[in-house]
Amino acid sequence: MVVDNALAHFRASTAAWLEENCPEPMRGAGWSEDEICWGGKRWQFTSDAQRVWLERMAAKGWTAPRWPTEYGGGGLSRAQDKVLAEEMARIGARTPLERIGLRMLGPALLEFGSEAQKQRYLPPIVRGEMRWCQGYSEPGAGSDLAGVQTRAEDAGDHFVVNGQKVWTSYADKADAIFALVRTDRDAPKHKGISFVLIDMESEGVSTRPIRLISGKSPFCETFFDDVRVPKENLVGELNGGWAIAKYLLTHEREMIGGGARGLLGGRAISSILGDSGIDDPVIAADALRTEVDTLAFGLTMERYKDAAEAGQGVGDASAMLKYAGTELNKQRYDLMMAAGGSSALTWDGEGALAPEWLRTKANSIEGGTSEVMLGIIARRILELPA
Amino acid sequence: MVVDNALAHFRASTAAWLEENCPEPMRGAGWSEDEICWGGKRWQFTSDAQRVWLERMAAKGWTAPRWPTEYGGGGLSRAQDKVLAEEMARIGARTPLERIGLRMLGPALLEFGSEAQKQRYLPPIVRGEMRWCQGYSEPGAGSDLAGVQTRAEDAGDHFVVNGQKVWTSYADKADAIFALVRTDRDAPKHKGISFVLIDMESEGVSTRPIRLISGKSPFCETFFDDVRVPKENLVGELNGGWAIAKYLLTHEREMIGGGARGLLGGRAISSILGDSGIDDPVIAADALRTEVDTLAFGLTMERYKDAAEAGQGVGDASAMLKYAGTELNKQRYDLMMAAGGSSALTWDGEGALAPEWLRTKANSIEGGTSEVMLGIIARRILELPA
Amino acid sequence: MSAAAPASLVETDDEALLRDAARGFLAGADPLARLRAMRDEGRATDPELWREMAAMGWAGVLVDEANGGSAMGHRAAGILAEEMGRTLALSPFTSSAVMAATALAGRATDRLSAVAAGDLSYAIAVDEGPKHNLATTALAASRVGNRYRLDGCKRFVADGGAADRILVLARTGGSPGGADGLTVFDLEADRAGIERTRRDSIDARDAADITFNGVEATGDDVLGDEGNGLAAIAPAIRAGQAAVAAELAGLSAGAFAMTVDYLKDRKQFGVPIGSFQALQHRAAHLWTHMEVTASAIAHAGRALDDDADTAQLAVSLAKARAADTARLAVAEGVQMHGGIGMTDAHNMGFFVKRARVATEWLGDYGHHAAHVARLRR
Amino acid sequence: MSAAAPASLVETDDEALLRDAARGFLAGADPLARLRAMRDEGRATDPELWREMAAMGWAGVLVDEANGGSAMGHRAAGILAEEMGRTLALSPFTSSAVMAATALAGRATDRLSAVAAGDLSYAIAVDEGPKHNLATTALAASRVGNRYRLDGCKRFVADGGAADRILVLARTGGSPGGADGLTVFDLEADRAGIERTRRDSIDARDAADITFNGVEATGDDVLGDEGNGLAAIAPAIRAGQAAVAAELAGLSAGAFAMTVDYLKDRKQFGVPIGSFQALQHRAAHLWTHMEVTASAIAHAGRALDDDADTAQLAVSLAKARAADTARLAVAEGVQMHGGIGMTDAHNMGFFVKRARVATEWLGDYGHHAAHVARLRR
Repeated sequence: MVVDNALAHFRASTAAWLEENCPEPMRGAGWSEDEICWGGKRWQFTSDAQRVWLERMAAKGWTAPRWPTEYGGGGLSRAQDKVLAEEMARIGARTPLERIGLRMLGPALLEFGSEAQKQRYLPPIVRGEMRWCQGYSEPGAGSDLAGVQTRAEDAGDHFVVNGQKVWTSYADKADAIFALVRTDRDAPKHKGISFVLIDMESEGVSTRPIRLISGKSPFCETFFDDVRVPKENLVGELNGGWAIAKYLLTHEREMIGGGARGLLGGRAISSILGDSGIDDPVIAADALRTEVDTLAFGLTMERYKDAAEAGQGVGDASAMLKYAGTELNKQRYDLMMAAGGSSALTWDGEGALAPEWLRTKANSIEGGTSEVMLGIIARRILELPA
Repeated sequence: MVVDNALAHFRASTAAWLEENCPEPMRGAGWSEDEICWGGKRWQFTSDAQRVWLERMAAKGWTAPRWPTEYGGGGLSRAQDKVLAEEMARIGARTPLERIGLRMLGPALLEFGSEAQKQRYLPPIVRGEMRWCQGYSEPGAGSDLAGVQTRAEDAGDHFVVNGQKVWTSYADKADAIFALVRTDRDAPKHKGISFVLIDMESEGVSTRPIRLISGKSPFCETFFDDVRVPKENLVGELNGGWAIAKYLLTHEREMIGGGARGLLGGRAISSILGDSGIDDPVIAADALRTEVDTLAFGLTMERYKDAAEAGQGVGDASAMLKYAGTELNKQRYDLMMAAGGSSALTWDGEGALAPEWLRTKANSIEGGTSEVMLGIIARRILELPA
Repeated sequence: MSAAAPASLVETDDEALLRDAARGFLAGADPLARLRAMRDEGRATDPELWREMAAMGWAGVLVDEANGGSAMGHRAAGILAEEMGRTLALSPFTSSAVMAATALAGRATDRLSAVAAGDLSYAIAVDEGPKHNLATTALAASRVGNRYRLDGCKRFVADGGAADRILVLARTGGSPGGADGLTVFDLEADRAGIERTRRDSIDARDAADITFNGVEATGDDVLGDEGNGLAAIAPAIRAGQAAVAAELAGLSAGAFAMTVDYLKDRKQFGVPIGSFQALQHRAAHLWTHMEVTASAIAHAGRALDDDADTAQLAVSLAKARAADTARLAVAEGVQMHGGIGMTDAHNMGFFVKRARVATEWLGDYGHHAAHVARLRR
Repeated sequence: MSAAAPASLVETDDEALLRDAARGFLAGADPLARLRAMRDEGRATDPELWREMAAMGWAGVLVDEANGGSAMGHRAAGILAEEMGRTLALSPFTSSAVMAATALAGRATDRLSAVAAGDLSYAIAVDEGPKHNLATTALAASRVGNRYRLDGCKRFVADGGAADRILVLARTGGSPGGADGLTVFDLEADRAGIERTRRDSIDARDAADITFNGVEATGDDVLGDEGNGLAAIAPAIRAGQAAVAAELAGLSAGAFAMTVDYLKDRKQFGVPIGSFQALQHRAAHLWTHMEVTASAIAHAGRALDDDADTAQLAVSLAKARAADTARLAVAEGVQMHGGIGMTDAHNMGFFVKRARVATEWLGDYGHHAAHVARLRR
């Protein structure tokens, strides 16, 4: 084994820093979604430890380890980033800050944004001072993302935006939204779209939460009624928004696929079922199948991660990960509901799986439906004719 | 219960006639495919009893019970036909004559043929003197039956036929073929097709058996090389053959669906597996599922038969029966192969299921693929848009 | 009857009339809107709707004419259950008009006529664990002199929160796991010692845990023979299973109808999504699934009407198939509707949730598939 | 090694080179044409092809360098098996180069170097019933003085008709069903009392029933320890299972490649059938299935190379997934080819048949899925 001295040194210093700086309450497993730090202007820290942990990590740029230091990032190499993740995992350190700005908008700005935009937006994201949401889908558009109807009209130094977005996660809590808007109604539909940043406090922006069949949800409808958006908030070229959208869609698919894997982690299905003393040959066989498929999918996520670390892009195969992961997650929850019997049929109480189960039904719809994913695989990977 | 005196009388006289006339060897279960009487000029009766049974039934027209007596049929009502079938089943009397002429060409001629054609062709079919085969599919056409390339050119009092058919069952044993041929190359493809009868002994007709992955098969390729076909052999209108083809396709689907049911009869899957002492949770669950699906499909055949007896046509729903029956048959044989383990992996020997198993793979292709059936259901029954 | 040729599986004219009448009434009543309103108000029953159904004679469909019913039989009951399933109409039909009416039939009691009139509602309290299983009954009915004392708990009893009376399966002998030593008691729901806890069921319907704390009973409360409770309750359970199967088949048809309408109306990339071949094939597959299940439903009704004692195979076949079909119908229903089908504002979610609850009620797919295999062997 | 971070699941440069070399050689050898010719001539082995493979070092892929092998490990063996599966190349690779080489490794014998050179071929005779199961071994090796006498029958032994030697699992103690009391013998195939009957296997390969009629053996013939035969044979079985899994994954890829080519070329209704959305989605689903299985295959090789003793979970996972994927790949392969895929003249049938045989060999889907669940608990 070749030992990389510089990396070994980085590991040691990182471990020491984490040991010293990660507050005790910010360590260990078993934290709930409520305790995630999402940041933003209106963020109320759930504890002092949460605030301190964010401040310390942000100061080192480690909320965005691989971003350049000039924008507040950590400036780490891929190998160093992996070491940081490993050392954090070793002591069970929580992620100091989630997610959509860091994982979605940030990379897009680094790739497509102007220097001014990077300087203005990236540092507050790193520090958790600005929370973002994503405005892609529209009512009636469904899988046809390029069918954007929200329009931005040129009004000299600004655009005037009118229209409606749906499925904007946490729009009611975000400080700003990055959105696809139509800037040319005469062009072919992919070519008349632009990517703009909109302050959620602008006059004319309103939101309404969407209740799902699983109960409350982070999703909102977002309305734009004569909203003024300065032209400097245009990212990339005018009418060139589709390229940015596609870039981000690939990111999103990987996140959802990865999310499915997270849900799949932990105990073996067979042991969960084993506890319930089920004597049903069909559930038993479904459990075997789900166990096999879960392990194989986990290895597939690992293999693609290995490939990414070896510098091979995931590319269109993210559609496969999204499809396989979300369908598997539905399969898994269907099984657990069957195994739970009437214990699983209530909204609350011990073993109330129902809300999570119902929520999984959306996994194969959000971020591109399974049908869209299969189409991407068929045409772009298998190169079947249109 | 309303008692129909005339029908009761018919039942009694039928039972008595059958008792007297059905030779003992022609009764009872467990006869193999080799013993089916297919008739035709070159038919070699496998026994005297087989010959006698055919002659006696044909003399009463009961090889084609519902055909008019003027064409040699039995002239029975639907109710009488059912009584005959029940009384034959009661003593285990075999079908005296199979099948393709009786079930396919005959009904088509009754519906579409000229008076002369009916008089010429129906009586020999009833008497088992003429064996028919069906020439629809062509190499390269697949599911696109209307893409017929075999052409019949007008040469005054006759057509000259050139081309090739595939999947012609027993073409090497048949006396004649009913075939789709293209008679107008300029018309839209469904409108340039005619339905003709061709003597297999005509000069220029040759056949070649097709070997399947399951081994020998009744299927042949049939070649036409400048074959003269008298114009009187045209059934229906010139270029009007597609209507006849569609009529027969519906018939064929029901036959194949029904055939699948036949295969499904007999012992319960669970008891077959029970004997083999399998201890495999997946095979056990598959067996339960197959058992449930098999019984439900059998009831569906019964329900559609009841509907037909109540005078409701099956129509496009034959596509559903064909799809469900053939997919189920594949499922059932896959299961039996898994249960059989290495005992089922040889061509011969005890428990050699393999040839039948491989043969089922064609069930969902022949007579219209499952994909074609699903398309028929979607567009004609569910009326989904094209 | 069973020696005669079996009845046709095609609907008779009378049955078709009954179906039309039921469908017409339910179209007017708009049960989905009522269900949503009730759910939003936290109510789990709809006595008014049930009163109207009873006025149409639905509560007496299985009751003999002497007791005020129409004795139309199980195929007819299945048709009503199917139509209610199609619209998610909520009522104590299965618990009272099917199960209790079956259990009480032929017994000297005036309760049967009250059930037939819709004036008396029942819940059938059998299961104590998360999966349906009669033999594991542990709720004890101990003999104290010539009286009984009931102690134990029944879980997730359908219609258990609002029922006037409860048929409860208790153990007077034998031990849990055994089929012997069971006894059925017919008790008013407010008898001292009975405590009912509403469960917040995902389908927004009435389900309750029912605890028996030293509940006193006498021989007059026993339905059938002491120690042979399975014989007293089994016909009711069987009839209930057939009705729930029919409900699930109807539910599938209702969800499918919404889905096919959506496929025809909804445009994407400029064309109706129902023109996409992949969706067409899946819709056709689902329709095939429903058609095959419909045969099993008709057969279960026929078998119960013909000879209820030998109908378990037919009933289990129907319940297994119906559960399987409903699973597919609601899964495709949500997926084909896309995001809109996931919103609470859309009705598909009600179908998803009811399908899950009804699948568990009185035995799920595996339970009944295993029964089918056992009975066929 | 197991304390270190696990190796990457992505192919190394060396592995990619090996795969390219194997694929290039096999493309030239055209194993499918050879298989068809052999089948038509009634031959079940292809010694010439195996000689060429051995010349390329494939027979020694798992053998240490001291014995003339390259010791490239199980991932490399899996790559070779996968490429052979893709082209249905027929050889005693799995029986000899994988299973026998693993069983003989580290033992004082010159047979290992003969295996590595491809000069000596083995069959592994374990199963006596129709399904894979080591514990039910009944073939008796009775002690007669200081010798053994073998009586019994092994069924459907892969490569059993032509093998030079046989590793046979026999019972020297305990009773059928028990894992104890088993002993492995390493015998020349023509020893007196051994009778081999060729089975007419659907995949046209060498399979034989092998009967032992009073076959005499001595302690020198025992591989490993008497009574502890499972320990001697298990590593070989495990390695064989991984190789067959890799073969099945390759077979799936081979069938899929033919199918995708056909979807692109074949026109119906005037357009390529690969433009039909329903077929596109099914092809994409199948590709997804293959990709997920590919990860399990790579992991099994890694696990065997890392710590073979703890690799059973990884191996069973690979064999289960590979069997499942192959089932789907050949079913879709036939169906999507339509009638032509059903003809013997087309190659798809060879894939269908081999998939079935390889699925049974050393344990089918349910066998391995149950193992996975047991080992995870």
